[in-house]
Amino acid sequence: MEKLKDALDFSDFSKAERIGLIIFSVFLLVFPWLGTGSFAKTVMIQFLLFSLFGMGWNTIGGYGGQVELGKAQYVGIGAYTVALMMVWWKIPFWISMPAGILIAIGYSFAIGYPLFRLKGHYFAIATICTSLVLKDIFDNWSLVGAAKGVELPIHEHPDFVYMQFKSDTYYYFFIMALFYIGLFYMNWFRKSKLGYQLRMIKDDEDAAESLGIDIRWCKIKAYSIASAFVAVGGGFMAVYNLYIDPASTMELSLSIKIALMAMLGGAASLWGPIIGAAFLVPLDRFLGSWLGGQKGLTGIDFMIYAALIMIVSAYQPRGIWGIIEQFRKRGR
Amino acid sequence: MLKVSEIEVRYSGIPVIHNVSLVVNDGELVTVVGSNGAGKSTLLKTIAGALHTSKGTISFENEEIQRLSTPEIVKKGITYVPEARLIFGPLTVEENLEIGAYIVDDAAQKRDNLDFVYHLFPRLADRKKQPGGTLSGGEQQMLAIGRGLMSNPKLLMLDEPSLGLMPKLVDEMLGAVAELRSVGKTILLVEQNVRESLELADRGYVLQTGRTILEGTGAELLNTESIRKAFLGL
Amino acid sequence: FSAEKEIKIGVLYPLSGALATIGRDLQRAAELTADIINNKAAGVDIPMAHWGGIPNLGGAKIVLIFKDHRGEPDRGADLAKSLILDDKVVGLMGAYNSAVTKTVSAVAERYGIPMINDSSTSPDLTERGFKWFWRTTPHDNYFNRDLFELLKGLTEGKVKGVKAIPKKNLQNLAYACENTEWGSGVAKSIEGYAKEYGFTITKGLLYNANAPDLTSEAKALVAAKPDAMLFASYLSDSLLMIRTLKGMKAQTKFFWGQDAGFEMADFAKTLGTDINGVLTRTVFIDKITKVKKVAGQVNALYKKKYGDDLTGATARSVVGVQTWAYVLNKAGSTDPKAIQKACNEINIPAGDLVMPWAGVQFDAKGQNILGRGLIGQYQKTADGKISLEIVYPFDLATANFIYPFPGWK
Amino acid sequence: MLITDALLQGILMGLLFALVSLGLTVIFGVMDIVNFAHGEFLMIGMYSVYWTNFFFHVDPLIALPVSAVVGVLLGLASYYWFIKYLLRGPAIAQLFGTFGLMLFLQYFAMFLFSADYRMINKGILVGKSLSVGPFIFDWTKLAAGILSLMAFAIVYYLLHRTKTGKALRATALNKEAASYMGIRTDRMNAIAWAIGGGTVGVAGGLLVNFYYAYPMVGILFVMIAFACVALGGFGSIKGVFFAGLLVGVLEMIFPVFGQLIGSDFLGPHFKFTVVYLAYFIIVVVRPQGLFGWKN
Amino acid sequence: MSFLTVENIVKDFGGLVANNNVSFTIEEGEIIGLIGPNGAGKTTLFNCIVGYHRPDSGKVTFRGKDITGMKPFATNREGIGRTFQIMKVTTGMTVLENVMVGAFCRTNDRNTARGKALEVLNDLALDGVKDYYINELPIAIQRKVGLARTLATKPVLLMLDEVASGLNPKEIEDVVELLRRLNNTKKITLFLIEHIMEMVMKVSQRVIVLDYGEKIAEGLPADIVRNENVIKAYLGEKYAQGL
Ligand SMILES: Nc1ncnc2c1ncn2[C@@H]1O[C@H](COP(=O)(O)OP(=O)(O)OP(=O)(O)O)[C@@H](O)[C@H]1O
Ligand SMILES: Nc1ncnc2c1ncn2[C@@H]1O[C@H](COP(=O)(O)OP(=O)(O)OP(=O)(O)O)[C@@H](O)[C@H]1O
Ligand SMILES: [Mg+2]
Ligand SMILES: [Mg+2]
Repeated sequence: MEKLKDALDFSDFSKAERIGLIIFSVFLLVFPWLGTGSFAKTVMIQFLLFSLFGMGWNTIGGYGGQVELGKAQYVGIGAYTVALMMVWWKIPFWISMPAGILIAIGYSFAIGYPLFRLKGHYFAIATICTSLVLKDIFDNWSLVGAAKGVELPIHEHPDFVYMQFKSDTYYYFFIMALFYIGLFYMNWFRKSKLGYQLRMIKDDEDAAESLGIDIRWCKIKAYSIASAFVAVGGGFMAVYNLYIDPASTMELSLSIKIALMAMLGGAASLWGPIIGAAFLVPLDRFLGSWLGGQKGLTGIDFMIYAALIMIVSAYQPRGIWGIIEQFRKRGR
Repeated sequence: MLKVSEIEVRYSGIPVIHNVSLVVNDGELVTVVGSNGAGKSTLLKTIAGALHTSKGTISFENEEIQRLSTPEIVKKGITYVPEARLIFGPLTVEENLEIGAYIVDDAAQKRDNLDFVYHLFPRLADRKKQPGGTLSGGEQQMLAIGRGLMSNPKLLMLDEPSLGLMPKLVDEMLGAVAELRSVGKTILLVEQNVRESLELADRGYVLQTGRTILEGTGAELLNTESIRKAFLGL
Repeated sequence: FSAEKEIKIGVLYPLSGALATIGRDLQRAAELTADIINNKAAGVDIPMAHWGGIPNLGGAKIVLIFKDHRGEPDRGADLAKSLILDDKVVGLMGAYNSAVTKTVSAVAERYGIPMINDSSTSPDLTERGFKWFWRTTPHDNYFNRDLFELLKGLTEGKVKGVKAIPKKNLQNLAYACENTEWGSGVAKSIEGYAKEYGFTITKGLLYNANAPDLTSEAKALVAAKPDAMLFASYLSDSLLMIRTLKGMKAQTKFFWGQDAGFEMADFAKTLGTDINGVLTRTVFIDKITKVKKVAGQVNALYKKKYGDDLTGATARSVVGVQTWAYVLNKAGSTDPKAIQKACNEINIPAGDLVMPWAGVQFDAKGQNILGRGLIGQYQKTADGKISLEIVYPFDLATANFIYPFPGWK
Repeated sequence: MLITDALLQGILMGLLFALVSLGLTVIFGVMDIVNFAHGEFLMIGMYSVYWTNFFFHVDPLIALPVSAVVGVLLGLASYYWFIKYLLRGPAIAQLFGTFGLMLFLQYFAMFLFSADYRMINKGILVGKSLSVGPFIFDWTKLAAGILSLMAFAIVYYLLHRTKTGKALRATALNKEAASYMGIRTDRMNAIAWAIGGGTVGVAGGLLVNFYYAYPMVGILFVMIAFACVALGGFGSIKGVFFAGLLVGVLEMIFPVFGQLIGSDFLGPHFKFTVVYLAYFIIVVVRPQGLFGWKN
Repeated sequence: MSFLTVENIVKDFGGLVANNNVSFTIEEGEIIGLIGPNGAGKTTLFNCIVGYHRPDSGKVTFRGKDITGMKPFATNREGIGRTFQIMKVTTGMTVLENVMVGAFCRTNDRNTARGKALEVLNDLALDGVKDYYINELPIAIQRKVGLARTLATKPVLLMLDEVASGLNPKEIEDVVELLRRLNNTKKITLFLIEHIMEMVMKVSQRVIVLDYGEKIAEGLPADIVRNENVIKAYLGEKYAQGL
């Protein structure tokens, strides 16, 4: 109960932020009826999905300050659990997704234990390596479809048991619900004991240890929370795309994208991952859609995308949220 | 030699040094004292070019230097030994010292400097090959000062050199400072060992919340009532 | 019904990313074909070159809307939705990468919009029982069977310019296939046909196409001392593989590649005469123009505009658009149901296609049963250039087969 | 014999990996930045030799200095126009900054040169090989190996024996302290980027003798380079050298091993998986890498 | 049973023996000073006790429990708090948040932790800087924050590594005052490394002296400063004359 109150309590934010949150929520609610077209809706779904990924990453990467670049393996775990359970045993989404979370958490503990012996860049590269190893295994493991991936059978629509819908509006509201659960959880998390301890670890590990914090255990906990978030997103991807393969769920570029969005939005802040996703997802999708097929301009969309990443990271290392705060301060 | 006139220094917009003026003449040992957070380190860092003034001027040998970068200032002959020591951890003691002589091109000169440092701090000679980062706190302090001397500076700025040293070494350190002065080095010293350092000094300044509130010869300051109260707890 | 001026077809290709080159070529070929249909093309002897639009739709023009899926299945799906719902396309085409074709066709299936796939060769695609998915190209199993037919033909003396080779001299095969969905599928299929045709696989390996180095793979192949080396490679790894084998002076009698890399224009351009005697499966070779006039005419247009010859991939893109035109014309309507019906009943005569196929006619699964593959051999010409000659089917052969594979000195 | 051969080939390949990684570790050593765009520097090195060969018909081996110069210029340009500003931020912002640079260079190359694969067909070394008894070596790889050894010798000498080298290391360890010694740290950073760009440029120039150039080629090598650099210990020249060799040998030996025990599962498709796994295991046992300095 | 027992601790850094057979005991409620030349191994000894280093041999017993080789967080939970000689200057958390982390050691509830933290800050007269970040504070205040956050973990044994360095004599007075108060009212046993003899003399009830890793003397402050060996190795002639 106390926790729930904490989760719903945004009172330590400024008035502007709280009003912003309300406006944003209203916008999310009415969005499907704004007549923006279906592509915009798919973009919104991607945005919510990546916000969810980013919030997860933010626990270990933002608050905990550990440069984690292997989140894609958990997307894969979540997605494969849902897909395979459905294909093999016709297990409904509502059972397979929690199962995916559990597997992700179990796996995160198993590799987190050795992983968190490492620090800094050694850690970052090691997370990439574990992810690559898992992908290579899935790529060659014929039981799980190897590189062919897994296709989910198409069901009659709408189907709430297997979460299959023809219209994206259903998916939209579903991912939005997940998004809010994530947001409220993160709002609680940042004020929780673990949240504080992680920030201390980020600042000064020796001091943290002297204050009774079991650093490795804390990191593992945060890492597994992050993994659970990401696995939920992975499960969603499976039912949303109806097809998954190692290349699209476990690729390094996906890991980087997840971390990038959170970081660029503003790591270790509640809004960071959301803002990052709100900035990068539409940028990527719309640029790709407008410029991607343009002859003679191959690569221009990426160049713009990359240049913006470069500008933000050079101009304000705290990310977009840092820029916003900077202007707010100046405004006063 | 060094003339600081009415400077103001800010940290992210907030002034920490408001109005400080100070003069160091050739061959002098000048001590700056002040309570914690008075801005002593800030002052030295500003002279060393690591921070920049928002008002006022700093001139060294009649040349304005407040706009120069740290390496340029070092080239002019001012070396700063920071309070935090900043030893190059994995490098050996000797390598640390060699880097101290980065701006010295003459090999013989370098050797002389090295001998001088080892003479001043025999303990460092014992530990030539040990990585600097594994030295004890006090040893690191010696290394930091030794490294500062390696560049043969005209003006040496020491930020609390006795910090963390054992009593015997505090004496030795201040003895070393006195020795440096006696061989003709010009020194600007910041110290918390108010009594001893003022006893050594030709002149002294008292800093309080970013302002010079008193100046005089070492002995004068030591006899000032307010100083005795504020710093010596007498 | 009222005559529409434009008929929009959504086309999804990998226009950027690792496959950008091929995506660009596919796009060019599709555009050229649409242009031939819409604006008539003098000197092309097929009916549709005189249509000037779709006749049964009041001369409506085909408008291709290209989208770049970058090889990402989820992006492909999103773009497909956008094409269907926002652009209101009549149908879809693409997506080259089999993985993307899977998600795109699933979207098409959900929305009941017809999709004609021109160039994805994963056999699985037409095994899913989709009602809105048709494929014009033959799939990998066809091609692999062609390979074994050729091998068999060699032992039976059916191949132009070669006497029958004792089976024991061509018994041992080794393959190296890249390990994504396509290559591993090919590997499996090769294993199956080898058994069926009575050959022995002495070494079979999968490898990562995105590897900075293929030395160990090449070594393993060479060490198996096979009579024939078979490959399924994309462009980059095919180049590297051949360079590496050449460096090892690898010896074998028969050197065959499963399209993709082996057949692209850049393959021959980059490797030059190093590939004398190398075989590639394909569906189109510019030598086809010798036996098929239309192909030559379209190829000439393409070459004039873009400087390259059509290849298996690009020619399939041409056929894809051709098929769309026929289907639309037959349906006489842009109603999905009508198009679905037209697709199921379509029968395009061989003469109307640029491909040396018997036509386009779909089976119940949506697979074109009249398509067939070719096998070409790179041969050094008198002037030191390299040209691709048809060696299979035997009746289309344009040159004598070089046997054994000359290798590298 | 099989093993010896794999070992020799592995060493050659390892020398190349080491050369590719050298610049990364130098840059990291001095500035604590992991340069994601390192592979793109390689790519541009490759293109620079390719185009020199294409337009001026200069032998790719002789065009090598071009790639070195282009690499140095690219390093300097990246530093002065971009990296310098990144330095103010935390490690993670730097990581993503260079990631942005990576994407930018990739697609800039695609925009300029298209995604076509480009390979050099004629050259002193291209396609030639050397037979020694039962072993056959690519001349290009031998040359790469020799050049790699030279590059390491030079860089090692530069960093450990020269004054500038010492200054570089000092900057690496503590920028603030270095500046108090009169070292112009800004310039040291630039030098590090120049060395980093130059060495990887040369690596690219050599590579294009037997590997194709295309805009995305960097990714293939950069992950290996990351593993080498981390395995050797970030910033350690000696470390990256031996790690490169280790990776090269591992990559060659593993499939042979699989072949010997007759396992198709342990085939070449896992050869780099094994490298990553080895990195993970070694580093878990030795968290500072093989030659890293534990702080 | 003693409060803290250290028996024959040896710590060897690759040939450099930083602690050699050090043994001593501390009783509950005592204030013990640890002095010795720079590099004598004092900080190393602290690290061996709280677990940053694992001693090569020897045993540490705290309140009857063998804590040798326990991790620092575990010894902290046993009730040992320590401060650092060199404090890391951080930018991520305010003073209050820092101290709250300490308080979280004993509670899971945020409000309790916050209350406890405010109490400690108030006690150390740090409420004025509670919203500052560590890097914005002068070194002495930083150390005090370090002390505050350690105190918030409710230690029964507090090990302080040079809390008074960099303070002028007046400021040292205040620290002495504070330590006495902690010892008196909170019943915290204090074990402190210090080079400033005024301070050592004033607060400690007993002094242990290390030199080259070995314990060379132990006793009352007044006796220690007259000890020949201590004068020779540590205090120096000048100090001895000043007595
Ligand atoms: N990076 C910073 N950002 C903001 N304020 C700072 C920063 N560094 C120092 N200050 C503030 O500047 C003032 C002067 O600090 P300075 O370090 O110069 O003091 P000091 O006299 O050397 O004290 P000490 O005896 O602690 O060395 C202090 O109030 C400190 O809080
Ligand atoms: N990690 C380490 N590796 C190698 N040597 C070390 C290490 N830590 C400390 N030492 C050495 O052990 C000796 C004791 O160091 P320690 O820090 O314990 O001294 P200290 O008594 O605290 O000195 P100070 O009063 O100067 O702080 C020193 O000579 C130091 O160089
Ligand atoms: Mg200071
Ligand atoms: Mg100490």
